[in-house]
Amino acid sequence: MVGKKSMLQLAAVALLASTGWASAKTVCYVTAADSHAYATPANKALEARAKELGVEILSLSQDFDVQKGTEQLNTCVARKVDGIILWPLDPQAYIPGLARAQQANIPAILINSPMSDDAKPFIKSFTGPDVYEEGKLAADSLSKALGGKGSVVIIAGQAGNGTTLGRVNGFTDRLKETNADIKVLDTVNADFDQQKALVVSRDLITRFGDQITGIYANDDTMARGFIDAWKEANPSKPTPPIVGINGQKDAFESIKSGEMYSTIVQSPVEDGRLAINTMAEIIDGKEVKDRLPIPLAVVTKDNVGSVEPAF
Amino acid sequence: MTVVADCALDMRGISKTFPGVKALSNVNFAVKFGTVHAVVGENGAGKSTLMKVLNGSYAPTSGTIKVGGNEVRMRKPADAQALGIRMVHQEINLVPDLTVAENVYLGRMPGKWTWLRKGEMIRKAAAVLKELGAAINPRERLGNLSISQQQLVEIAKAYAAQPRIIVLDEPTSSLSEHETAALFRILRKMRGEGIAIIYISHRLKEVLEIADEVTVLREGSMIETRPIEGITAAEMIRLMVGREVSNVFPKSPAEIGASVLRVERIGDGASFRDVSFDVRAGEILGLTGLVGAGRTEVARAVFGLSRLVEGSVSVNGRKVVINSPSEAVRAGIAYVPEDRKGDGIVPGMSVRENISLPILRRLTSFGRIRRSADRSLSAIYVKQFSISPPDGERRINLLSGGNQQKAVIAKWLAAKPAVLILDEPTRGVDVGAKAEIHHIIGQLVADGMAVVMISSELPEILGVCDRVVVMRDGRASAPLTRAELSEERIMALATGEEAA
Amino acid sequence: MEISGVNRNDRFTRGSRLVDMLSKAGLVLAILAVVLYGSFASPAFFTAGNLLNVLTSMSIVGIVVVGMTFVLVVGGLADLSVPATIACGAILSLGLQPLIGPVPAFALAVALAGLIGLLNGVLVGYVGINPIIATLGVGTIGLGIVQAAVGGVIVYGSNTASAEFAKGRLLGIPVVVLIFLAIALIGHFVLSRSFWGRWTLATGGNYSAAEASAVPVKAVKAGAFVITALASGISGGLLGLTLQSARPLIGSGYEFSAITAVVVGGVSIIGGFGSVPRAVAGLVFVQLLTNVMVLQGVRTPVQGFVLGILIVGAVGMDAALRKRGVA
Amino acid sequence: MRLLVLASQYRVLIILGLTLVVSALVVPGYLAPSTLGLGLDRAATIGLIAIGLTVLLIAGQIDLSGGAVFALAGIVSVILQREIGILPAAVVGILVGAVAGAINGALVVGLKVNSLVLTLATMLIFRSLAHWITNSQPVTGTDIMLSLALAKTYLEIFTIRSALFIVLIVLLHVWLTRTIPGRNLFAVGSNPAAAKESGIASDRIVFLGFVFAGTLAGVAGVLQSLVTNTGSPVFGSELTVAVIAAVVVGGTRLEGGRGSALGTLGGVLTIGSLTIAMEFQSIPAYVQQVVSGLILILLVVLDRAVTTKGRAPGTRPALVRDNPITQGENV
Repeated sequence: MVGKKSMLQLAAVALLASTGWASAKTVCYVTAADSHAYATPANKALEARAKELGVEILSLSQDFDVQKGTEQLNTCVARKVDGIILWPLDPQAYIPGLARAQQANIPAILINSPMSDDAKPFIKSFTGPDVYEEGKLAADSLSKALGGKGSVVIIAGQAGNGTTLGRVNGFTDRLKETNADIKVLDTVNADFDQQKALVVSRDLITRFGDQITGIYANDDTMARGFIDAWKEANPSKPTPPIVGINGQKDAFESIKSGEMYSTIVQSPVEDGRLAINTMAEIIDGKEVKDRLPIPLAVVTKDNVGSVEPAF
Repeated sequence: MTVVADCALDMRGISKTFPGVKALSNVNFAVKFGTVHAVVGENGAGKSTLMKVLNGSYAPTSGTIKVGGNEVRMRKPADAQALGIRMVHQEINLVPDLTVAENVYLGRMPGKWTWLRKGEMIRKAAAVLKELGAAINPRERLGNLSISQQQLVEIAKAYAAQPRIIVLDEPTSSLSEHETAALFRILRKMRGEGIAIIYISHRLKEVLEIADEVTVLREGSMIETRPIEGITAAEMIRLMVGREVSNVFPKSPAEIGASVLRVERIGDGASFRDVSFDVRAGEILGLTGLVGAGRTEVARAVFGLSRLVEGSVSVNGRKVVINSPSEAVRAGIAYVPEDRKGDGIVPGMSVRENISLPILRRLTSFGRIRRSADRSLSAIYVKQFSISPPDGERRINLLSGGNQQKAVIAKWLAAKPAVLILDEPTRGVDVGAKAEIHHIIGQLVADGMAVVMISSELPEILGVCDRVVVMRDGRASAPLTRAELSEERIMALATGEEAA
Repeated sequence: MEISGVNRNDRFTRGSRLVDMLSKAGLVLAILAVVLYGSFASPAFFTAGNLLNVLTSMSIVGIVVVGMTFVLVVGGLADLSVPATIACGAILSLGLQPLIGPVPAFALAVALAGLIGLLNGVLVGYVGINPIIATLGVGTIGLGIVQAAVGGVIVYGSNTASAEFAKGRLLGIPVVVLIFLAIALIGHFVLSRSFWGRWTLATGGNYSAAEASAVPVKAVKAGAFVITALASGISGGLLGLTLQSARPLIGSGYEFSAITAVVVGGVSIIGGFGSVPRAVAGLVFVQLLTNVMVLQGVRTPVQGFVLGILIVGAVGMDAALRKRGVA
Repeated sequence: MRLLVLASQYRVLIILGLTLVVSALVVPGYLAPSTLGLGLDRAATIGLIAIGLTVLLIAGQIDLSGGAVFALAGIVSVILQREIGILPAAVVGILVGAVAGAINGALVVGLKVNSLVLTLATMLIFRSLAHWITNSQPVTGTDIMLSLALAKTYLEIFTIRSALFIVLIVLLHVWLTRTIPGRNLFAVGSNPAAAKESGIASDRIVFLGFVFAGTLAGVAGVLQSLVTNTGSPVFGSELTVAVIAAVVVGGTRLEGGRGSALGTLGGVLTIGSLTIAMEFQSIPAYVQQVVSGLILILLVVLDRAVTTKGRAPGTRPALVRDNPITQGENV
């Protein structure tokens, strides 16, 4: 029977994976997803570094489902692991789970995305790019491109998603902060999907036409969608300044060709390594800072030759 | 005049109008307690509509209904049931996933508040089934029973409700002669208990046997109500159709040729085995027996709708292996199924589309259906079979049962088969259409086709067939020739009183 | 139960023809209404550019809609494995480019998507499993395998010629639109004029009767799922080529968009009735309405809300008309 | 063949047992009460919604909107905490679930439309509402201590959530097998025309079935929001598929008329324990998907291979029939 066979294979795989379980320190890593352009290299980097450090990783994938993640925290606590690295997808929902970890004396840190201030008491540190900070950097960059004056559209990720919230709020807050004369024409969700971005961009271009003087996309994939839509509508006209985030290879190409103004590079490899390094220090009893950023680099035509793309 | 006290049901001046159509006009219909009252009429005469008015499915446009002497208004079936009116439908209408006992007490399960008293229910159901002489385990899942057993459960369900009026709509259509006799015993018993029984049937012989009174409907009007004494089948037919129908079963004077279909020792590993027969060009071979004897199963297996595990089939002397209906069609076998609504017609399609379905590939060039060929094909058969209304573009479910059946037969003739298997071709078809269908079959054999006709109706078998094979418990008898044929002989073979 | 009275039949016919006419006219009217409203509400709406945009945007899902129509008509409820087949088409048609060249890569991607459809078809048509469960299960497995195969990363295109072709225009009309129109035409021809289409309608209309009429019902039922998978594979391949990148979850949501369009077009979910033009009309209506809402600046959640109400309205009206025609 | 029949009959039990045995062999300490309790808690959310869906599937209907109702109920229960207090807010949240179910039920019964399409539409509507009222931002509750208290385990195994699930599913079992409305539910799903003819109020049963399913999705959503102290419009987006899988693995059929509470319990526990076991071994999510997809397909194929009897070949499943409750009239 197929089922039985696959179960046995599963068992064999699992058996191999669990050898040496008792001796080594185990860290529970609740990641955003197993299969994702950014998360996958981050996961791989984290696991590779853990191997070097001699730390066992128990990797749980939320598959972008917050509810699953909150329950996976319980699994970590039940496994009595030595530390938890959490990739939060929601600013709040994990707090009770983190509190339970604390009760069980399991140190926890956040990777990649921040949570609300209420979570502070329950985590040792937050490592990684600050998505809110990225929003701010994007605002500065676009503001610079526009000379502090213009009207822009925001192409946002999934509604309600933590990264989306951070990147959008960081952007709009920063514009207010700096009193820039930049109007946000509209914010639309394109779910970090190039095709959806293409479709919403067509509509945005039809709707606002020449009013659009700048574009902020929550990631480079969606920026690409806008560029394609623009080229369809105005084959001869150059694109207005577009700012993306992530620092993908094709974004670098677009910056070189002038289709995009800038992107913000955050390296998934750095992200993953920093998190496990920090956790290793905590397990060794060392104190760590409560905020450990990975470097964010704004890439424009000026420095595109000297920076490595993230992925 | 009837005395009010023993008048179970008195419907007066009942009319039922649907937008633009008068389905019933001014019908008077009265039934006495302790009698069996037959209702006969052609399809479309208004029997079903009248019964739907009686069981609360339709509200009459005008007229009054008295049950047990009191005037009543019924808005839904539950109202009729509360008055002690129960229907037994022609088609089995039970819940396959519940037990027999639960079906018997469906909608009326014994219990306090919502708690089900299961033990009590099973006990009571067992008692009712025993009283009806049905050897059925009340704990059995209904879906596991045979069709005729399910029919008995349906009757048990109506009986267990202790009705004052019970309506049976073609109750014998899936029962064998033997089981019909058992049903009549039950009906007589109920009649003895004072229940008013309304008995709807196309089978006039049964009506003559069981009914005390008979009401004839035609075209939405009540024609006559008479005591059964002194009325003959011929007279009933005349009242139903408004004319004399001569020669109900025309005999076929066809020339019988070489053997076309021959099956040898076939079996499907479950419902029949070791069945052999052959049918020759220009011949009608009858296949009869009690329901559940395996007749339909043999036909379906020969046609490739189910698998044969043993034996061989040959057409025109050549052995064929048939695993699907399309292979059967290629081999020259066609099959008109028993359940016209379920297996015969595609309701959403036009008559034309239904007719061309089996031979669509032959009307196709480069994948495209040739419209003219499609049209002319249906036009030919609509005309030849005088399908009414003569419009090939009409959706087939809008035709009467008889015309639907003609279209289903036409569908197969288009395939030009060597042998045509007809499974209960005249069931549920009114008298006039029945004669037409027999006429068509007669023409076919006259043109040299071989026909296998499955029927439970002995007069039909006796009237139409050249030879008859009787099945019992999945085994087939040797064919009886016309000279050997008699109703008694067939029954003896079918019930096992005479070894095959 | 039998229909009583020949006269009543006339009423039946009239009813059902009326229903068909009304529901067709309803669709056309609805589309006209949206166009009229859009033209008044937004100057940008009734421009060649915008309408071409709408057409381009709906082409990718439109190809899936053509396939999904077959699934609904054959009585197969819905194919929920579309995200897996789209991902298969997109990822393979890009990922295999360096190995075997763009055209064979595209063909192989579509063929493999068709294989997923074949698995669906065998489970639904031959084994007799409920389509919801079968396509859900096969879709989950398929998507899991696709993710495992590419390790979750984005696959980029490496052949600019194919990208240019997919993004290009022919006689001023985008190539994807032309491909969509071609597939819709082929789908329409197959469903309404060919023997396969007649078989599909018959199988959906009455499975047993079709079977007893020598229609190869199992193959026809399975075929609808293969057709949908092939369509989704093509759709995914085009998506990959136009975007020049593909990730495993590229196709999520397309199954519901396709079902929505088909249902709004008045194709019966119980099978046996429907046509490709109807489904495409449903798609046009949904897309135009969405476009108008976007141009009006209606927020995404509100758009979803309106779309939901629209589906309820469409199926409710369909059921009501049908009921009146039959009861 | 006989072995196959037997295997099919007890397939839920076998697959659950197999999962537990293999897991126990592979995962050290898997059979410890705390681990099992964890599995049970993980299963509870799916399980609560599955209880409602079991009832609906038996009645021949389906509800795809459960995940959206789950989110909406949770959001309402969190938003209202500041206004009216935690407990009343929770009650209102559950009521929202019930109302959502009532809307589904009223539309299916009233418009006489297929529940698959209808609940697809209401799924869109409820999800949009959730985004609308929260402006797509997650909302936070007032008392985080309550969340911690709710997640406490009792007797080393039960959390409030999992205990509630077990109690409800046992009650459901009793209701389905021992009460008249329970049996009538099967009748409505198995042969709606016969049920109607027998005076069973099919419309009311179907309507109440939807209300019941909505209420349970509401209960699950409110509990989730209390446990996480958060209401989010994206909660539960993956739930519906998992719930359908659990119920079907438990032997309930989409065709209506067949199913059992204990089967659903088995299905939910299988999915729960499998998830925990695979997570304990860091099996990637997509491999987990493949495994659960295979189990789903395998079990239904087994079911199909053995029990083709009893239902005529080609009989259309309940979902394919027009609206079951309108069956039996005319044509």
